[in-house]
Amino acid sequence: MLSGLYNYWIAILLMAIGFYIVIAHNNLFTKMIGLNIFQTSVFILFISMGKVDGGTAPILSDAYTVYSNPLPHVLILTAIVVSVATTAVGLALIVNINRRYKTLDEHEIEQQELDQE
Amino acid sequence: MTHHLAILQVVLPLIAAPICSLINHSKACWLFATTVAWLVFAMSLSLFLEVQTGGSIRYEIGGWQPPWGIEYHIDALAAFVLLLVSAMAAITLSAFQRSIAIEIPKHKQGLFYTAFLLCLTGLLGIVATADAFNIFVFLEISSLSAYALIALGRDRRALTASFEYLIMGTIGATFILIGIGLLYMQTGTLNIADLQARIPEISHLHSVHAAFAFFTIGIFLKLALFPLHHWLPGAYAYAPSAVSTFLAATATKVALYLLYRVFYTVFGFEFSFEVLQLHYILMPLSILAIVISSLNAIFQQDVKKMLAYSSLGQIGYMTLGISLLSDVGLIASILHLFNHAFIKGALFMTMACFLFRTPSMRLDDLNGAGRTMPWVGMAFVLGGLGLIGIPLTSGFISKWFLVSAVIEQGHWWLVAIIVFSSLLALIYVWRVVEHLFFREPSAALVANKQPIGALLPFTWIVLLSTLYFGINSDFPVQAAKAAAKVLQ
Amino acid sequence: MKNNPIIKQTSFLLIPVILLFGLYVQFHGDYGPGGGFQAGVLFASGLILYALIEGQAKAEQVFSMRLARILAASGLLLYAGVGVASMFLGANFLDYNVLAHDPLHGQHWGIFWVELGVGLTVTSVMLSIFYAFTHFK
Amino acid sequence: MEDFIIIFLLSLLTITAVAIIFMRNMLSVIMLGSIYSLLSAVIFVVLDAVDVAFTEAAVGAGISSVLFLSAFAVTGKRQVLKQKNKLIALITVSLTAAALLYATSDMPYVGDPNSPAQTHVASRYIEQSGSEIGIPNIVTSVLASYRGFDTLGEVAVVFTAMIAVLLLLLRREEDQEIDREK
Repeated sequence: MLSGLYNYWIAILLMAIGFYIVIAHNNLFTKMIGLNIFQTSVFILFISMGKVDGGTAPILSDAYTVYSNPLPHVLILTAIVVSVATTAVGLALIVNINRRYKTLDEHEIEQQELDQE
Repeated sequence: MTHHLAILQVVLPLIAAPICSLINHSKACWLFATTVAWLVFAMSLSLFLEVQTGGSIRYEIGGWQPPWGIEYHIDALAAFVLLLVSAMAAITLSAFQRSIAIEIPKHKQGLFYTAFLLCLTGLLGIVATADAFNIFVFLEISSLSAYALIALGRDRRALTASFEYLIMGTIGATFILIGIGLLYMQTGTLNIADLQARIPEISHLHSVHAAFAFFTIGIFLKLALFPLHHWLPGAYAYAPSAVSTFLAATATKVALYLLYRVFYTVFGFEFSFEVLQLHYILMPLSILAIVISSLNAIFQQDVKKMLAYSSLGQIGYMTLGISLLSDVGLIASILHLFNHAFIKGALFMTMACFLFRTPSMRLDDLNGAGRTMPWVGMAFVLGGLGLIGIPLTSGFISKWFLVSAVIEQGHWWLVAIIVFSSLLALIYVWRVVEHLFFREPSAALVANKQPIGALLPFTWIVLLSTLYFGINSDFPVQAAKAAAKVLQ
Repeated sequence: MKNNPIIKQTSFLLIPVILLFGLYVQFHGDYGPGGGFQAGVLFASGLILYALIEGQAKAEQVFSMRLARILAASGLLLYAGVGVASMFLGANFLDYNVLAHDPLHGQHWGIFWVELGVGLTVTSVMLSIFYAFTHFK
Repeated sequence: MEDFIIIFLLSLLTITAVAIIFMRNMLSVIMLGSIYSLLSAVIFVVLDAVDVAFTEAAVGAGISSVLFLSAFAVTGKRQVLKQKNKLIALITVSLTAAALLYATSDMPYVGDPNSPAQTHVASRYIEQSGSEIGIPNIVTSVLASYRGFDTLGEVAVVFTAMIAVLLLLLRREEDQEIDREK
């Protein structure tokens, strides 16, 4: 075993990348994709903590005795649904913003709002 | 049957929402949603009374005992916040029918009431549940519906404000999710009582400290505490009037409830304030929130935005109460949560009244509006006095508690800051009053006789209740004391 | 895309398979991976594929926006209804034990109806969100 | 062997994520996002989370991509991708990552059968669900029964998403006036 924490380190790295895209990118569309990466990396964190060495998928059968932890799986199923729901609402907002501002660039939107005031 | 009330008050609006979307007729949906909201209010009132006399109520959903199943737990604090949220929902829905009919396109009104009911469900669910992950789920129900409700504002800036809220809100919720994950990793449980029992043994672990940090930042984001407040002013200012009123009175209050729960119940006072010394962060942030937001409020041209900035300052008062680490401070915080919800609700309601006849909420458009609409103008003045904290208003009572808590700790300089920010509040309220009463109304405004309908009497009901609680403060003070006791 | 015969023919072979697989996943969730949510997404993708190939208008003849809204609401009502039913049978909300003569059967029934509710809502919500985006031009 | 598969897949995932940062073409960003989801689904399979993998593949790579593409079709193809706030972003992100790295210092190892997560609440689901619920898939038992209320909330979230999207995207004549003004 290389290290028992490798999964967590990568999950943290991915989380950082997703979070970076959300903050640094100027395009609202890309921000949503960054948000998705950010959330997916949290899912990897959860699923990794449910893994049991030598275990199998938590579906009862006579052939196995060791199962991985089903609880994180259940939580992440819900979290995936929440994440796709957020994506749908975010995209609906983006489509509307594009209609009223004719741009999806955060900077240009701010400029237009300053002009409006 | 009374035993089921704990779950019913969340499930009722949850069931009502899809029915409302099927009705999809604006008037019928309004009647339906309003009836449901009043029923929910009746339920939370009887829950509140039951908790006052018989102690807290636990309800095992699905019949599975905790920590294996999800549990609802209504204690004095939860019952108090549930009462506040359901009361504001019932009042908002009853009062705003005409305002919604004007501000929202007709074909969307049925869906509007559906989203409103879902938002109510989410807020109530967060308060009632005793399961960490369940909080996350209901947080998302309330947030997703709130994003849509805010985006319905006429101004296009409502859309960008809502999008910013969506990004910040999702980051906040994901941070909370990370916190839940770290705690689960080290304790193996999601039930709040079980977490509370297990955290003291493992409080030295780095992961528990990190979990605490993620919870704190996630909740600060949802609470819009300085410096994570950027999403709030736009969201409240450009949302439809009914939405600003309801969210200003409830959403940040529920986030504050979450703060109490996490700091006091899950991690415990000792861990939060003695091991991690959270108050060294919380107090400066609160003071900055109070001073900077009040200063910001003075320079706003849009009155709704001004009220939103003022809300940020008031949130500062509530967190300041927590950071004093005393019983009186905590009571002051809970009391201000309650009193401010009503005062801010009433003020946003007066803005909605003005909006029936004025073209916008900009100061110049409100010139003389207090003269042409004297009852509304009077209501604003009284609400403004409550905001400043003049004696005989409920705002005074909670500030009084806060100041006594501060003096008890010997922080005289803090008294100076509270007085200073009250003076700032006086200035920003006065600016509006000056425009309302001492400027000539435009001809269009004088000629405009658009009827306001039920909104005005309801504004006064909310306002008079704040005055009543200012003179006879027994009810909120006793309830806040009982709630604070739960947290100790 | 509509005029490419290869894509069209392949899709027509695929769509029934996807829908059947969706049904399998819906009702086999007790024994293998899957359940209402996955089934709903699969079912919705089958219908979305149909809409992409045959055009929005034709897809809406099969599964209209109105129907989607009604089914989405009914799925949620079905789920909550199971909870209310167990309440009327004298147990706590969502306690399936009382739904049949013995607890195990009750759990079976409860999970069956609840998963059906999830499947209904997810299919129709995914579809109506897709419709809403394509209508918005 | 399993370790190497995971390390390989996680590295691929990292490469995909890094590529998204520097990509200039929106369509490629969306496609890479979809690949990212698919790769995570494979990782979930290796980590025994078959239900999650199924969902991630269907939702992340399927539905999400369809939504992104339909929104992309509506908003138009010309989009400039730039980065600003690089410094603020780097500081915030580093702080977050540092907090988590700090947390890893005493985390139980991945796969440890004696960690609290495995031994407390979850063990009852594995040992008792067969006799209490009577169906083989433990994830379904927990999802629909033990934590059935979470799933009701999840369905409500999905329903809320539909209501929100309809509220935002439904258009009638009165709404289209705004377009003519601009």
